[in-house]
Amino acid sequence: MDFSIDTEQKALRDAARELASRRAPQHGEGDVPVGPAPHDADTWSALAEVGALGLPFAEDVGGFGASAVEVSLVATELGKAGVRTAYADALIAGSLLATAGSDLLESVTDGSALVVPAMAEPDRAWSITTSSVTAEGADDSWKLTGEKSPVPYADAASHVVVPASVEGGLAIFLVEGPTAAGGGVTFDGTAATLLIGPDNGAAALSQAINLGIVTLCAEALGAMEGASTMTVEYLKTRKQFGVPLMSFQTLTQRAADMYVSLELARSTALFAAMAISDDPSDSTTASRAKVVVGQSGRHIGQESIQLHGGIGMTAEYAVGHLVTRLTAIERTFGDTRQHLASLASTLSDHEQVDILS
Amino acid sequence: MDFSIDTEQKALRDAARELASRRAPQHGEGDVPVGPAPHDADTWSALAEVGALGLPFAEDVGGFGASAVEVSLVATELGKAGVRTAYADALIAGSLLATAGSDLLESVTDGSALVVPAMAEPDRAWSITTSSVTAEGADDSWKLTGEKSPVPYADAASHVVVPASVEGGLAIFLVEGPTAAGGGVTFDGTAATLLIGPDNGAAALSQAINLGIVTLCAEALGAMEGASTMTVEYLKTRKQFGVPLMSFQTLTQRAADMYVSLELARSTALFAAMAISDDPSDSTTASRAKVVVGQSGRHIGQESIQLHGGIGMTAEYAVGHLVTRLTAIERTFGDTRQHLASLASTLSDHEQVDILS
Amino acid sequence: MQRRLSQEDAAFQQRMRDFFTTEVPADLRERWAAGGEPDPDDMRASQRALNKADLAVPHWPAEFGGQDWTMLQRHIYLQEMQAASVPPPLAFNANMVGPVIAAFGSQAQKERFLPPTANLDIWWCQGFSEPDAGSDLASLRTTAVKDGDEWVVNGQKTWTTLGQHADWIFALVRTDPDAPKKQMGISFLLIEMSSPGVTVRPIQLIDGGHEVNEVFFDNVRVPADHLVGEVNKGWDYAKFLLGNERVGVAPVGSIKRRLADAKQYAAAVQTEHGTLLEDPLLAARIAELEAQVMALELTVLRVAANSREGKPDPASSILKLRGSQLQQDVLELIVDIAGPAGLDWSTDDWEGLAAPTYLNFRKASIYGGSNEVQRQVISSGILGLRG
Amino acid sequence: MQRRLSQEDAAFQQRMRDFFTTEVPADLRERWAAGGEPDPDDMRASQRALNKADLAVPHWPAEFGGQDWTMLQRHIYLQEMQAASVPPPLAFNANMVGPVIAAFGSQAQKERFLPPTANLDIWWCQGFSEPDAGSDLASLRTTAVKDGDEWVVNGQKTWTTLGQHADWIFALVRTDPDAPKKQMGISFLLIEMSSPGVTVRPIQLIDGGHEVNEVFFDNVRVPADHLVGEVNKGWDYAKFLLGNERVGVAPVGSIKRRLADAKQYAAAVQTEHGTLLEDPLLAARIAELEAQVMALELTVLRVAANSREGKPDPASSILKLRGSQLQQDVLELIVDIAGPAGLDWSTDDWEGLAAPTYLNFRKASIYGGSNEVQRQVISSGILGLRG
Repeated sequence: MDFSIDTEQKALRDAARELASRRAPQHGEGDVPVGPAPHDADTWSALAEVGALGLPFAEDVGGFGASAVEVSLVATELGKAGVRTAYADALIAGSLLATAGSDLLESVTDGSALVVPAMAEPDRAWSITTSSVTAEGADDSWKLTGEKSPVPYADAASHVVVPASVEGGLAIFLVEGPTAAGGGVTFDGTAATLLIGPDNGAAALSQAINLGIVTLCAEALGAMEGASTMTVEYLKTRKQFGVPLMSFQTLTQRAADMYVSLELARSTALFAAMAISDDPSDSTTASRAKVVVGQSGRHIGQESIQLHGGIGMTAEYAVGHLVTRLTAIERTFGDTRQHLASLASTLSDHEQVDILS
Repeated sequence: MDFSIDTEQKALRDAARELASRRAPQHGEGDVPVGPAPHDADTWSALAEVGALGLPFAEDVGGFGASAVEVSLVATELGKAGVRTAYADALIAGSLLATAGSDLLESVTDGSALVVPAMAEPDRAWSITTSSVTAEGADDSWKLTGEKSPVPYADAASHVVVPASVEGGLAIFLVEGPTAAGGGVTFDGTAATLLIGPDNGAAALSQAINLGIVTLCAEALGAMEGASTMTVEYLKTRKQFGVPLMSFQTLTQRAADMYVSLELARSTALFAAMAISDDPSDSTTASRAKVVVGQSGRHIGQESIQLHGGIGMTAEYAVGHLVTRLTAIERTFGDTRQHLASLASTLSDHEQVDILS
Repeated sequence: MQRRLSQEDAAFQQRMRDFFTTEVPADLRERWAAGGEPDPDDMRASQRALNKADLAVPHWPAEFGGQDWTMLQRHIYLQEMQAASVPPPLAFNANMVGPVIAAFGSQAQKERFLPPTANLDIWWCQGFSEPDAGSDLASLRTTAVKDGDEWVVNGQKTWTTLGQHADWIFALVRTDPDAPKKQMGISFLLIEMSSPGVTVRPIQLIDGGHEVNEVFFDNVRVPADHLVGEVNKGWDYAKFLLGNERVGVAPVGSIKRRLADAKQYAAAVQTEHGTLLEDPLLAARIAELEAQVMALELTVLRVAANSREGKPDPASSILKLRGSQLQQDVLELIVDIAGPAGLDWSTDDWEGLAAPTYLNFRKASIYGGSNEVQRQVISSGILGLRG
Repeated sequence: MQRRLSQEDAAFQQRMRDFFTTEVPADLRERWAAGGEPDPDDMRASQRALNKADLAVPHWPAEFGGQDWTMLQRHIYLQEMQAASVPPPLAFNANMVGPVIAAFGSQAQKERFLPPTANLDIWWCQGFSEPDAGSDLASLRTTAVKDGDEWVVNGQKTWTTLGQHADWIFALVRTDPDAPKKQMGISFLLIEMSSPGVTVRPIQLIDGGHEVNEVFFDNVRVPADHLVGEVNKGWDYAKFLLGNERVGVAPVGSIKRRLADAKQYAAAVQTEHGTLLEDPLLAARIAELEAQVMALELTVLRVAANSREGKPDPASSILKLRGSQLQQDVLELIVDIAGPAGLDWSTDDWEGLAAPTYLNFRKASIYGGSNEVQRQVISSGILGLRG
């Protein structure tokens, strides 16, 4: 067990930090974009240039042979600077393409193709084991029917990767040039390529989601660190009733609790990255990380705004945007409740959580 | 909707307060009893004398024709002074005797008989709809087999009231002169009198438990009030680092949160007493009260000790005993989790919680 | 103690329910229920409908539209109004400036301002907070200097809610810069927003909306008779106003409405085992919130019954504190129910509104006296813990 | 970054596991696992077994039994010890007075005291807190006045854990009442409990146990060479000691052991639908605690790896704060699992011990630097928030 990072990882982190500070949104006076961010082609190219998009995939399938740990370092820097991208989404798609041995992965890693997964479905809770979208066909000729929505970044995507129900279970398909509308993608006998059949579809999707979760947890870690740092700074500099806010013990004690949440989340997010690098199918660790980071994100997000007061609510100040992102991350790829329920169903599998094995 | 109390109720409350202060445990230097309290015959007689034991039962069955509201006023005073008795237990037994029209109720209300319910069972979670104790027989001749444990106050009881499984459901039995051992009562073909048959057993038990819950909630309210008052007093008088503890904002802000918990619990406990007086079968309100009081009790209990520091842990100081009692009440007649689960299963029955109907 | 409503109160409840569900147009109520940024026209239409039936300002003096209701009746009125999703009377009018003018204004001010205030013919906004003051209201720096029979106002206010729709602003201004304590030397001034020198700049919030504003005063001239009460006594009137504000502040009916919505939403989301409403963890959380909201509503009723006329009970801080927490909890629950569907803000269905609304209502524990201030009021004012 | 243990560390882990589960008697470990008041004989036997294998004081200097372990290895050692329910070395000896004597004591003191301290031939207790001081240690009033080559001690200490079993006490005493600051003029004195004038009064706690005591000093004469380090420098040694104490303070292994017990208990309780371990709400709470304890354990490892030799990392406050919270949460969970069976304290099975143990461990957030003090250390020492 070793939390330290090596020289190469440090260089990657510094490059990501530099990229993130360059691409960070500017919040001055006047209206700025709020909420989910659209795809930004320049940021994406920059990510491709530093090699971020192929990190976790083996070199023989078109990746760069690094790991989820490296992905985490990049994602944390993006999160801290508030740079919102399709990074986690593209890595999920990439993981499925890698499993399928698809040639398209090279275009993903060099940034020339934007491939995202289409997973959520209208009026259905998050699920990675079932889908109401169905596929019919055989060999090279498949057709999809049903709706995925919302599909983040679908409007900018060159392809979408689609889990769909087939006889025998869940299979993974690729659709080129999806027609995005109303935030989602509707399939109406739409031609699709089979990437992974039902024998391995659910398992491959689960692995891909684990990578996505680890990426999001790392991004959330960055956002939490950014929000915490801003909050501490604000308490130091802002005066009220003639004294700095840090004279109020009720605020400083709560800042201490935020710090504890942050450090626990940091250990967990880093560990999850290591665990997934070691065993990509370790959904249990991914779920635990999603729970710890989810709870920390709610705590730190809410307290960051509260300790700032009104200014934390405004779009011209960065902290609210970080909290907006934390709010979205918590509901992406299953929320705390869902991951708790999944962990709760496997309590008898182990006597204790063993992190040292 | 009216929360005010009338002259008669005020007189009853004052009598209970006087009784409670007279019977309150003394904590000086040296060892004192801790944990669950044994039956105290003198306190029990005093309760019988002020008429507390027959309050909620109709006059025609041997009660005093008051209501659960009056019971609550008494229980709150007992709770505040830390006087622990079989009050809630005896009222549950009394309620079942009243439903059965048993002559024994008069001896319960005048204090000459101590009748308690035997409900918990070894290695089984709290349940009022099933029992592993079985009854066989007919008419006047019934025999019980199985174990109830723990049965609080069984060692001092003249009779126990026993829910047991019979063909067709749950029936309620009376056993005279129970042999208590190891904190419970074992039945081995033990002769019993049928009080209520399976047609009405579960419903009658549920009503009786509602009365018990309302009584406990009121007692908990008293204990929370006692603990809160002591904590505020301690913050005012105790000095540390050369200043009174109330100079520390982190402590006073938490005292404010305790006060909020207390006042919400107060409204809820009082309302539950009114609701049960109005409709004894209103298990939904009883469960909601158990949840609110259970959460407040954990919060106020834990904070009372924390804000006192070490002294709050000692047996010579009253606050720890109040917290001990709150800890026990939370696990009596179903804990917060169980009542939440039961409320969760009936969410579709109503659009909103309507307290003004 | 009595759980049930008296016959009289039950009839009152029925009358309110009938009025709100039949006399206030359904389309207007539906738009309000859907959430999002409030439509000023709907708010005017609603308040005028209420005012026409003498239901806009029932707590005002009788001669200006008030009703002689008990506290319980006021609660029933609010509860039924919120249950029917009727936009409530504008708080700045009905609960803030109106009662101040009624209590401290001159007869001329009352006659001039109260009727249009009740009818929302004047839309008021509040000019209390300033950029560097926050919860420390008394540190305000906006000045008013007497020049003949006018006051000349200079300075800046902020967090002025719905100021972009306002006709008038009631503002705290410093009229005596040399007063020995910062709470002294403050006056309560009524200023027409169309006066030369008044500029409004909307502040964008993280949900994208613009409900708050900065208001700048640059040599704004205000007739002397627009000062309410006595000069330099404005702090007393502000305290009176803030006390009144808090009484109406626990939005129990609206929380209950949202919680009922949440159940309906959850019942419509399919899971692998049924619907979200049947999910044990989610259902337990809803059940817990229902119990907690019930506790709050009961406390509103119990405390309201004990509060003395005119003097708001300090326990109203409980209601503000707990009300804002529960409101935030319910809105967070709705984001959780929306799940991935809430990631798209571009739709105007409930899923699309869930996250922005949740974020917007983080204000509930900040504005109108932050929760930290409320705890301070409780610990010092009620518990006597004075450090 | 690397998730797996190196081969060397994996071998170390196996060696520890083997030792603890085979060399420490099983009956002793079973009694410890059952909880309740600790048996001093078992604690002596355990520490002597460890010391024989050089495993009692691995963080001491090598000449007195220390081992040259990495922080990770220390964690593995503690983790395996707690997992096997081995009574740990007495903290007062191993983590408190031992390191102080090793760092600041004279050569004679080291030779005299360290070997019996490592072997628990001397049982130490701590004389820091006083009745009117609480967390404000520096306000202590127990005095030591020099009389020839002896110190004469008068005063009172309190919260002296396991003092009734102790042979010696290490105490902070005021040796210069005229020092300009209250932290100055304090010395660190070793006092034999059998000295004339020492009285121990056990304090009963709400669980019925007597693990803490008051200790009274009435003209107790202490040889001058029992003063550690320099006179009037005791506060520095106390700070060193408290820093060391906190490093070992997150009882992760013991929390995990209890949580594993809790699962076993829950699996044995029947419900209407199976067992409590299958109850969705209870199971989710256990899953949540497992995730949170994992986060704490990972943080212990990460922070320990960063801490510099001798200088305890200030982040150890995280571990104390969160460790005590989780310990309390797990014990509360066990009371909930016991349910009505926990209402009877007279049995010595787990149900009977559940509530008293829960109540007893409310101390965890009070003693050894309360959680409020830990937050203060974090906000001021780490975050730089100095009011």
